[in-house]
Amino acid sequence: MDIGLLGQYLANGIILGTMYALVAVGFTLFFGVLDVIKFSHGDVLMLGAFTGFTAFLGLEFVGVTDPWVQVLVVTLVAVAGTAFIGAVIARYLVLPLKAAPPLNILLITLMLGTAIREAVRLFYPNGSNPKPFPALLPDASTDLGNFTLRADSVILVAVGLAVIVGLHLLINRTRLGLAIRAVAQDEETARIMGINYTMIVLVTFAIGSGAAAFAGIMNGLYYNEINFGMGLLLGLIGFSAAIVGGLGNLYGAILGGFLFAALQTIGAVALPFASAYKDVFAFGVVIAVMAWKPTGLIAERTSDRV
Amino acid sequence: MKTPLRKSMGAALAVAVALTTVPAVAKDTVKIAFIGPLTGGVSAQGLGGRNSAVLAVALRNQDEDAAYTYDLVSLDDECKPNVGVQVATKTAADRHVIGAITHYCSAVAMGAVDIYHKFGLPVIVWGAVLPDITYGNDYAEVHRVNGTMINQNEVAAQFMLDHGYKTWAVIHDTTDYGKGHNKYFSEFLTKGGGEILGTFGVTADQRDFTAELTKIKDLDPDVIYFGGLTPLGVRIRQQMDKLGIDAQFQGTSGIVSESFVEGVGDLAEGTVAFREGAPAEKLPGGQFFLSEYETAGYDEPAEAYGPFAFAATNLLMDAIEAVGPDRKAVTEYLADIENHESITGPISFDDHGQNTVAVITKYVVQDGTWTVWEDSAYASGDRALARP
Amino acid sequence: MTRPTTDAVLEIDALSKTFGGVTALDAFTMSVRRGDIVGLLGPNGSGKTTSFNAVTGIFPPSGGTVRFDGADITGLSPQKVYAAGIARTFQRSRLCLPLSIFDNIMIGNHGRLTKGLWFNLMRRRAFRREFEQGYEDARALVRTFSTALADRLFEPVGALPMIERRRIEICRALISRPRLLLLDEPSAGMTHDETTQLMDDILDVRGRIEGLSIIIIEHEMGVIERITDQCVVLNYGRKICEGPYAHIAADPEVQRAYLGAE
Amino acid sequence: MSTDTQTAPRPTWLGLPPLAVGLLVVVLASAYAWLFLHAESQVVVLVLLAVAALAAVVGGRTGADRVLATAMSQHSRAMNGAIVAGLLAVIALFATDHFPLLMLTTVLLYMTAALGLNIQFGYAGMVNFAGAAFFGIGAYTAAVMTTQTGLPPLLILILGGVMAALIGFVLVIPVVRTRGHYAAVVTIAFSVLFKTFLEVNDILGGPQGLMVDSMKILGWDFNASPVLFGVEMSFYLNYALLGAALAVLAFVFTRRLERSWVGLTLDAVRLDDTASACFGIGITRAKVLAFTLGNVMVGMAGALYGMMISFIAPTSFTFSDSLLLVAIVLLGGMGSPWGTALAAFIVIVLPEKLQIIQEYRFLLFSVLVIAMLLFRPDGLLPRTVRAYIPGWRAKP
Repeated sequence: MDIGLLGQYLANGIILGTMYALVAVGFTLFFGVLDVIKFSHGDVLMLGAFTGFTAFLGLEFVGVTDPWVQVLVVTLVAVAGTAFIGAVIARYLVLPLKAAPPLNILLITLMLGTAIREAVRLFYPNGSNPKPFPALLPDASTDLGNFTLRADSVILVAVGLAVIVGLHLLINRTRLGLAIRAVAQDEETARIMGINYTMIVLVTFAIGSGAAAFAGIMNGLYYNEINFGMGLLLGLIGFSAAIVGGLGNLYGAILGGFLFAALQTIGAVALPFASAYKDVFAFGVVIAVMAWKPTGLIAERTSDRV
Repeated sequence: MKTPLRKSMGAALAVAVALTTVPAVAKDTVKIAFIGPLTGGVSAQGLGGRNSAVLAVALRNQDEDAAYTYDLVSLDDECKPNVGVQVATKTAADRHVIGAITHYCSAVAMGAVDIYHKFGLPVIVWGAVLPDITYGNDYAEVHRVNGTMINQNEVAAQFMLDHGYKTWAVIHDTTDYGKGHNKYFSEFLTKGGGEILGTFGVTADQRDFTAELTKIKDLDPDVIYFGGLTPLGVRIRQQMDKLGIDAQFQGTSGIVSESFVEGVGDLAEGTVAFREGAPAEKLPGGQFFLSEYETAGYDEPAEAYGPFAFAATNLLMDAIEAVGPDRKAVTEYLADIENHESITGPISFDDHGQNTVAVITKYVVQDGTWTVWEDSAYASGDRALARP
Repeated sequence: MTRPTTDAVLEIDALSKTFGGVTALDAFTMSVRRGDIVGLLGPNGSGKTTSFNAVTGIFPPSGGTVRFDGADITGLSPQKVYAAGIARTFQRSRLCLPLSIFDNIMIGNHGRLTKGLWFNLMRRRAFRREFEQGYEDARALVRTFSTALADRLFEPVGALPMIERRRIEICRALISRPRLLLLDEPSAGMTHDETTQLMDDILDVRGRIEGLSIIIIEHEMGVIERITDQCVVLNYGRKICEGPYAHIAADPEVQRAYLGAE
Repeated sequence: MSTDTQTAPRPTWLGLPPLAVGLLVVVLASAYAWLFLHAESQVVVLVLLAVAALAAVVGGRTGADRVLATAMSQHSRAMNGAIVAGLLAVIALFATDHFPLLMLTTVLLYMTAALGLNIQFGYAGMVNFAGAAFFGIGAYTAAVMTTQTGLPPLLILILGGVMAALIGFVLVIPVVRTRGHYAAVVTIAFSVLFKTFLEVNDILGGPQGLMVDSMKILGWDFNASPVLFGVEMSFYLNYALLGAALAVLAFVFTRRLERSWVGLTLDAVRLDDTASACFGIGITRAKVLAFTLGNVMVGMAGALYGMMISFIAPTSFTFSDSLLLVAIVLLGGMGSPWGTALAAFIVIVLPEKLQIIQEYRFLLFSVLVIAMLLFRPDGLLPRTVRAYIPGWRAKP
């Protein structure tokens, strides 16, 4: 295989991995703070993409046509709107259930995902059909032999990685992050220290949902197509990635995301059997990893006191 | 966003009210059924078909010459065989239902035809394209107005070979639709002397195809054949461009939709695809259908198979008009259908209830619309396909 | 198996446990004589619970040996340690709250229940006899603590106050008739009066069960003084002192450890 | 403070003793099920729903539920007999109606499968989001065995369960080693993998699916309509009766399992595996046992379902279908077999009956489940404290 082709696979894998990692980071964030899996995450991502799409239509209608302005506004509106919705979900669906068995929360958020999906399909105008997401980023490309690199891909990866790094800094270097980590460590102590528990939970969910919306926009810009069902598989993959990496650990989520992208790419091109088996392969490896490392590659801190 | 939706819903309601209150004389009511996927991933097609069937019934009920008033029951098969069997049983077991227009998804139709046969309910398939639905059995109750994927791929393979293409890469989704198309297309193509360099199965909800496409780039085929539906088609065409692949893009009936052109934008130019039946807008009845559909103001477009659902519904009602609301009689009547006028062209059923006048229309995207090949600038030589 | 010449039931020799780089237990040595109540003391984090966990097989020890009734039980799984005759309670109450008192006690009786699927599902008459036997045993045991509680065996544990839960937990450990009972801070979360009551119960039980030895982790010096025969004091995973209460209470190093921890 | 069961006054409702109340409830519930399965008109469906809600509220307010519980525990034999009789009566009343019987049998088979999941996560606490996959393994086993071999279908039914258990063993290591969300991901991954594998692999029919031959016992073809007293019955009657037998068997099995030391062991493993280990409970053995037993039940239900539907394809066994099974268990109440039965009826029949809302029904359904979990998190019929031997009382 020539080097250009190899580079192409690598570039593809990085884009894919960045997107998966962004979704996985959301899962891990919720879990770290609340020990809760918010399974509707993938559908919140879809909601973010649709919010962004609506904002785009609005801009076109008003007559704003500069692509940079559009991209900025679309992203901001999507992230802000979805963050708000994320906080609402946390306030009314997740917090009331905090004491319930974890399975109940898993199921309630799964059902919420279905509800969001169905609502978009039914109530968004012509929502059951895929929507053409505009290509707002410059599509200049360079060819190096078999290796084609487009400007929009580079921008997306750069911004995506920047968001992940930003989240990392936010959690580890700011007062807000300190509060979030305190809540994650020990809710009781955090309360005693005067941290507004509810507020921190809401903020965390807003951040996580905002990240999902960003991933949704990124997805739309890259694939130029969004539809009501796009969140389901992305959510599943993001969740698997977060788990394989090790829940509650930002690095684990990133590792898991890139690992899953690598598995899919390898499954599609490098294995002797048909490329259709790549998901079978990827999920099979996930199961094997869980058998080998039951708490993920980067193990979660054990808090099981005896 | 909200107002146009409300308005169209209001319009639909007004039409519905107007249509149902017209008949003055008391007629007997005959129950017929529509079954299709109203929820889930392919619900767009199902809803388009449902609306078309509803429209056909509404128009018929408006017609004072009609002998009966028709009551359409529409049911959701969710594109799942088990649910399909369930609603098929429900429909077939209800003795008041005289006939049905059934199924968009082939796997569902395959599971349900046994039930129709067992209960003796005459049905007309409006969208499922797997040949076995009609040819895999001897059930007199099962008919189909749309063509099968065999016809379509035979024409497609020949057409492309005629245009001098030599090598192909095939991408298909792993549903019955995509796998079936892959099978028949590959068969006809190799028979005709074309070469397939690689075949790639992808799942129906896959978003990223760069791995497959990069491999295809390395294989460097003349044509990329895609067997699947619009959402995947849009993504694949977009990603081809991202990787700088300049091969000709060829699709199946699944991508002949407005949303494909809308989704791909300028890149759609020159895409070729093939579909069973004459284009709706080419027939006098087709124009009528489209304008009526427009007037009724449904929320969802009719989609590719809406005209077939409309034609199937009309055919069923014609049968009932002719022989009365009796399942056996309707089945017998349908067996002898020959050159029956419909908006999709004349319908003739063979021994298996398959419509034999399966006209395959070739399409090419020109300036953002699906244009019939013969009318296009490509046929006249003003424009050229990629790598001819 | 030869009977040991000494009457020590448990002999811990140079037991160590490290977590990552942290040494939680450092060459810890102690022994328990048959019938004794031994107090295990030390500031928080000094390795008391870790020693219980290492003995009962929850965390396999990093080094050293544990002998019980002369047999080497070092590093055995919790199941095997239990089968050898050691039962324990936990620092944080670990009862199954949605289950009934009877259920919880029967979990402790697990070793003597018939576990075969066929027996449990199909031989319901025989099962009924075993159940009734279990009920009599559990009732008799609970009665030694509280007659009122013995009439409420089929109520969920979650509805009981803390002292009753502690009693049930001790019953759960005792129902299997162990020869060594490890009590991890049984008085945690209880009032002074409740603690006194519970200690009376423990002394009572020791009196009734022939040859039962107990190791008890406890913070309250008053309790230790009243019920223990011997004491062992830990600090930073090392044993710093042992002997009867009067001896360790006077030991300057013990005083320093406790003052330092305060 | 203590109330001795010996002297507790026997509760009554409207002056009726528990057994009378119990029998009355069984008769009413059977009649209700019959009416509901029969209801075509949306108005009738809505009225019936309102009646059910009202009955639940009034019953709760007037203490009928407690009297009913007393009847269930003290007259378990009579009550169980009455419930089976009620079920058979409903089946008999529908003897010639295909569709209600199909729905009823579907409910019974989903209930059987959900009882299997109940053993897995209701008792042993092992989440399984691949229920539909194991259901599908049963159905596919039935498809292959009925068409390729001459084995008797009753044996194939059992093989469906065995096959599900065997394939389940592939997952045993990760499932036993992981806990909570980590275990969830293992089964979710398997669920996706299973469906994709079936789709891309043509040996098992690929996406087009497979035909399943009908059930035959001693030359009696289940897909032929039996004629009784000169009236042609629905061929689904055969399946309804067999489905009822399977469901009753699964129910008795689950019930006895719960009311035994094995059930206690599973509960202990779920609630606190560390403490359990300290009392000699073999965690791995318990988990493997629960996982296997559950899969056998799911697989057997799937095999019979496949034979009844007579056509299966990968799209019938997706992750969403697994969710449906999990929803049944949670809605009914974890570990509560009666709850599972009730929830199976609601989850299967309600969306079908609410055709008026057509494409909106999944939205409504998900919202309903959310509301349910928010306001009644223990399920419709929460599990009660274990009674090893129903009606047993301590000797004085």
